[in-house]
Amino acid sequence: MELSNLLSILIWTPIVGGFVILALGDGGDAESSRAGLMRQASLAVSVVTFLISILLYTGFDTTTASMQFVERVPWIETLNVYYYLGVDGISAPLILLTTFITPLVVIAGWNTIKIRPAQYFAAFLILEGLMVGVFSALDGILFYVFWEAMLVPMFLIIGVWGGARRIYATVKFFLYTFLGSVLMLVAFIYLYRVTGTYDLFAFMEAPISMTAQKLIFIGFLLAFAVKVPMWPVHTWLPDAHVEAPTGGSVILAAIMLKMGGYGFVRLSLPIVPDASEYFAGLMIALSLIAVVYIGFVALMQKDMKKLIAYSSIAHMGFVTLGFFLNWHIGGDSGAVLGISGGMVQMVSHGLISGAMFLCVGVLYDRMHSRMIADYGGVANTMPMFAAFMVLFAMANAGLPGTSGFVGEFMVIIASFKANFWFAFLAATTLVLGAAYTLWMIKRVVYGDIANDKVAALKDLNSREFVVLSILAISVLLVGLWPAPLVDMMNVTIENLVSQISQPKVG
Amino acid sequence: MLFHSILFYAFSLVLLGAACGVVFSKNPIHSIMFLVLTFFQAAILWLMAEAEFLAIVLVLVYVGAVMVLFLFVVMMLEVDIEAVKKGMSRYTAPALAIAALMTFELINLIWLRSSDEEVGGNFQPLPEGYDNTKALGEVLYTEHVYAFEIAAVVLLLAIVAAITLTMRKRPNLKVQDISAQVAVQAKDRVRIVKMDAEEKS
Amino acid sequence: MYNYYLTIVLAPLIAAIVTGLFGKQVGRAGAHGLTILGVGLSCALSFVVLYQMVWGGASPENISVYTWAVTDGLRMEVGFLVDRLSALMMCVVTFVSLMVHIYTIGYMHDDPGYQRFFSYISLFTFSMLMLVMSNNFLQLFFGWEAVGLVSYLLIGFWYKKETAIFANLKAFLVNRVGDFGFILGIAGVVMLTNSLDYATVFGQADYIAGETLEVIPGTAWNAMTVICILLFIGAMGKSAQAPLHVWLPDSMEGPTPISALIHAATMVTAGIFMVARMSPLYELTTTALSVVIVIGAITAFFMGLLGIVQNDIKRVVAYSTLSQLGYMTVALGASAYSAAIFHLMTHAFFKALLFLAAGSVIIAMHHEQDIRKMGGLKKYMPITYWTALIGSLALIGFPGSAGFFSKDLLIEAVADSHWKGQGAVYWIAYLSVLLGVFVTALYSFRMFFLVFHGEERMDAETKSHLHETPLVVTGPLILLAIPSAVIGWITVEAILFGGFFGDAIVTSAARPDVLQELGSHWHGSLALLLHAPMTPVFWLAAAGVGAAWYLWLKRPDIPEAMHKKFSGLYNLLDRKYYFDDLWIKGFAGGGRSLGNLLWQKGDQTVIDGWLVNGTANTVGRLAGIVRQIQTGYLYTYAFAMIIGLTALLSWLVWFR
Amino acid sequence: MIGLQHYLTLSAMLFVLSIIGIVINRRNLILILMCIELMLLAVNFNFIAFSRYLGDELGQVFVFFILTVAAAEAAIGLAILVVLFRNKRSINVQELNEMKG
Repeated sequence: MELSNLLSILIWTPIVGGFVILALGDGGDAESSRAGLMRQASLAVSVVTFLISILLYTGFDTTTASMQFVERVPWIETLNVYYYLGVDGISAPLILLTTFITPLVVIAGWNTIKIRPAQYFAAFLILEGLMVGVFSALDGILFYVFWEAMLVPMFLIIGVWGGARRIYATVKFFLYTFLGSVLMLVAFIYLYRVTGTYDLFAFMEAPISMTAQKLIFIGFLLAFAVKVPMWPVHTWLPDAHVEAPTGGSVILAAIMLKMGGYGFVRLSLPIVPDASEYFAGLMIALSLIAVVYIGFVALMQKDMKKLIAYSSIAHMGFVTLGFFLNWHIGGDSGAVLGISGGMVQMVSHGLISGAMFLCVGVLYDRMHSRMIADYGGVANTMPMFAAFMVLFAMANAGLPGTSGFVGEFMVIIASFKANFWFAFLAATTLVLGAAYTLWMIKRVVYGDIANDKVAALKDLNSREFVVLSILAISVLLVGLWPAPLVDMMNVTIENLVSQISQPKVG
Repeated sequence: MLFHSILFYAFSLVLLGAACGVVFSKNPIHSIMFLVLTFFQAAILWLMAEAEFLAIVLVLVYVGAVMVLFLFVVMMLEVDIEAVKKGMSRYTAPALAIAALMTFELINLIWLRSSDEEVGGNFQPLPEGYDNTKALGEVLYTEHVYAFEIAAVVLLLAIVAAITLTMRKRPNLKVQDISAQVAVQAKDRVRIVKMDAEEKS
Repeated sequence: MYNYYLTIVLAPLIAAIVTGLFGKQVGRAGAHGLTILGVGLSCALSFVVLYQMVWGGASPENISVYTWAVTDGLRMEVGFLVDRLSALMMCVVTFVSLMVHIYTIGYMHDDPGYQRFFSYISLFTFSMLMLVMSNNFLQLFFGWEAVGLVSYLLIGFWYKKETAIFANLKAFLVNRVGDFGFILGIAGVVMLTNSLDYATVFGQADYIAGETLEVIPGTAWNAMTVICILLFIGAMGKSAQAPLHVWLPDSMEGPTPISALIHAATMVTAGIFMVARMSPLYELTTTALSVVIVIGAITAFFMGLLGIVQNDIKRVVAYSTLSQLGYMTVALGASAYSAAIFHLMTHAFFKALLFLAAGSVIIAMHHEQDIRKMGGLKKYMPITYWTALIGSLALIGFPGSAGFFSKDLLIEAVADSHWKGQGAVYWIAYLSVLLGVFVTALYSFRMFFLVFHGEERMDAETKSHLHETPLVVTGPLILLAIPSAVIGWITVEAILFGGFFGDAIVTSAARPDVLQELGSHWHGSLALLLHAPMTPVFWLAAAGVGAAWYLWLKRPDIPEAMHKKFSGLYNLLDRKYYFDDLWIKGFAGGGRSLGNLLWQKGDQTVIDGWLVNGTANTVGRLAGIVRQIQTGYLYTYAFAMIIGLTALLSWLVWFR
Repeated sequence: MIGLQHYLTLSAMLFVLSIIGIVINRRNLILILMCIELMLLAVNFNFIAFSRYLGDELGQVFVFFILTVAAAEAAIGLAILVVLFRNKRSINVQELNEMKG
């Protein structure tokens, strides 16, 4: 099959669809048939995008580490900027995750968005295209453009459809992420001065002096650490999540956080391997702080969304931990395990945190409260929901058989190879993760009916049921048989590890 | 040539005086009148510089159209002249100082800093049979035709913008809403009301 | 055989999924019909497999079912290792599970969550089978956590009950503490062998034992010791060894059938099974074995003591479970793995029996669980009475019962196990198990007498309804009573001395094999039986029963007086040595305060308050100063521009 | 002999005068618009003078465009002024400080 333009199609289908929907609008009335039509159109666009992305999976060659589905045309010739796309084993799973989550988000927002639904869905579609763009861009400027453009729809989603303190949250979100990414641009420009191109592969091959590497690493670090988010630049996340509408939270947790992790493997590690080695200890320390410190912080949250947001930070700590173990493992194997563990953790966290936020959204739609104290005994009135919630909570706590376990397991094993105490601290998540998640479950789902509002709750409607069951099936599938996912990444990651093990100081 | 110089100085003085009048007169109507005078003087000076076409355009466009517009607006707005007359701004002193400095510097630049042999910067006589209007037309419609067209568009935009800005929506105006007419559906047209059958009275 | 194994595992799973997802459609009868069919099929096939293994001459099989994932040269697979050890475990698990399924029909008769309950216990059977049949660490961990999950769900089955949902959270978290060690142990294994497969790992056992780990920088620790202790921490969680035992008594908040199935017969023995399975590793590290034996001894004796002061019928049995698990652990520590597994098996039968009997009593008493409000039930519930008697006798090791053979030989094995350099450890272990016998007898019969004999202390209302429970309840009791009585007789020789487990259990050649030593003076079951009255074990047990009879039937005033006199001791026991307080107030409370501190001070004050909003505020304050310039008047801006222009001009004129 | 420098001087004086007009004017907005016209006139003077001096018509073409744009600007500026007056009943510069942050 000729699939040479697949990535472009994946990027531009949702963006164009989004703009068309934006232009048509809903006539300002969420109940009108026009708005309904826009909903259906959005769903259609996102589902079509997902179906197209399946071609990406079927056409993907797992035996090669080189880029696939490459597209390369000049864009700004005077600056040697190319419209250069391609995927490998690192980006393909994340693209699939993106296209998979977006339709679910669209369905989840079906009736719950009362104001300007067309704009809401359009924002998500545009966001989807931009995110796919980030994951497939192989040119520094193209990457940067997608990276920054992504902020705009997200900013609007939180700022327009968010909660009471949305303005504070959006400004915090925007400033935090923007602060980081402009330094990334500086790093790109430096690399352009060195190589004369913005081609990421040229960046990877260019010899760079140690000082420059360190500075570039710090530039990248700020951009990605904010996105991941790593301790101590994580405080925007709980605020953004709390104020974002459900769909926004899902996309934010499921995909946008992955940008940071993706940036580390795609840019930091291969472009500045020596600086990465130099900073690996720091990165591991920050990751472990994220796991332990944030685990304790999550324990005490009174707001469900905040709790899940903090748990996301802790889980993303595993990702960065896995990525930077390479230089602390003495033996011949383990580095690949750590990085694949981090990657699997990203995909799995995308599914689980998305599902958790959707669950909270289901409750929020009914009771308009995110406070744990307002709930209790939800299982009595919403048994089906309770079953899903417990399943996802277990996945969040990393129960084997769910996707949450796979990445954690691989990272813990890899970190034991590096140092006993790394593994020790990382494994505390077994206890902490279970503690904060299940304590919330205990207070929200279990128990006797807490108040009249809970007593009046209705169980899932079919729309919510479909969304949650799709996620549940995928969580279990990845947990019980991660081989397809792992195989997809293996060769690429092995190649990456051999690449970053060569010093390139010049 | 002396006569030429005398004329230049005379018209220049009138021009500057008129400009002062624009700036310092208390009544906006007077200001506009002074401005008209300024433009006339400018047109004359341009004629002396043998830019006839632009001089005519200046008079036609500015004095004929723009100034009338100004006058029209001032009169339409019925500005309270008395209130407007109150004193000078507190920036007057520093503004004058800065203005003096600037004038000094500019004149300094124009007269002292230019290279010596070009002092005086005399205009060369124009070739025989030179037609300013024709020459201008030749470049305007060939080399600069795009810019010319764009200028036309700018003017069009200005018309549209000015009308849109100043047009008042009047309530109770009966106009058709075409989009609403197109978007209407059958069920919006006819409302079927269920009601019990009434007995014949 | 492969299809057999798959069927054994999948039948309960499918039954669980169908009843769980389509509970409404299949109805009550469908729910128990399906699950019993599934578990029954597993059970039958398990016996076939055991038969094939023991008599059919089938050799142990190591089969990979599918590859979970491969990365970095590490194969992660799902597969089965079926040898005599796992076959035996499969039979025990499926048989007890089947009994419990049947029993549940009666016990949960009126419960609205009927289908859900059957789904859960079937799922449990599946998880447990995955655990025991696993051929690698990954699947072991999967089963390990899956049984924990089901246990969590089942303890909190009555989710409206505040105590139940507290207990299930506690159980899961305490288990997670154990799993924390367990996963580190697995990671250690992978680090040294780069494999998760049992066979490969055991093949490299000597290599692991020769390696060292730098746990604390600058010190070299034997890798095998570290790994085995870490793995054992997992076992401590699952098998409720002190100090991770706190969850087990609380888990009695769940319905009684699962107390019998999960928290007595099967899941809690997972730790024992695991250590036995890992015998090739444990044998190479006497340090780890010493840890195992000491933990086991502490649990066996001290947890037994707690049983004496409990008044909840199920909690008494729960503490006895703790104590018996301690016994098994001691046997493991003494390298007498077969004895541990043997005791595990007999214990599974009689402890399930005791729990189900307790459940039967609870049904009859209309869910009253306080033994102080019972008494004299003998005449109302003869079948329950007799089966409970068999269970209790087996528990205390009455000669001839299943418990007798397993416990007696277990103690003998411990007595023979004092290898070089283990002096103190040995004496702690031996004394604990010996004294434990007395304690066991004391609390078992205290409960037995208080429930079935003596005056009838229940209220009139309950009394009027007292009658024997239906056949679905008593049937399993009888079916379990039979093995509780006789299984020891039949199997003791084969399992302990016949080299039954073959290669599944390995003992080190470096030390004398205690069981072999025991076997050298083995003269058959009958001889052991006749020899019984000559051992201290018998007399200690008898003394325990006698004391129980005297204290609680003859002179109930003495215990009362003792409560008052030794109130300090009584409090210590009543508060379970303050372990609960340690966990709940100490760790859980400490964790919460730490969380609050980090959140309020760390996140909100330092990071958000000082760094993030602090920066914003500084910028804001500066801007506040600068904004004074912004008057909003047009001419101000114009003037500013002109000043700038003049400045530029001046620069051009004067400074160029 | 009148030459380039005379014209430039005149233009500079005109320019400065219009600046003074803008800055010291605290009265009405129309005057500011008029001063802007004066400024543009000053600029046009320069263009014309240079065009004549260099014998290149391009300068005059520019003047032509500047006149066009200035006309447009005047029209829109006045329209805005009218709207402003309608809304605030005043065009007094002193009362217009919406831009204050």
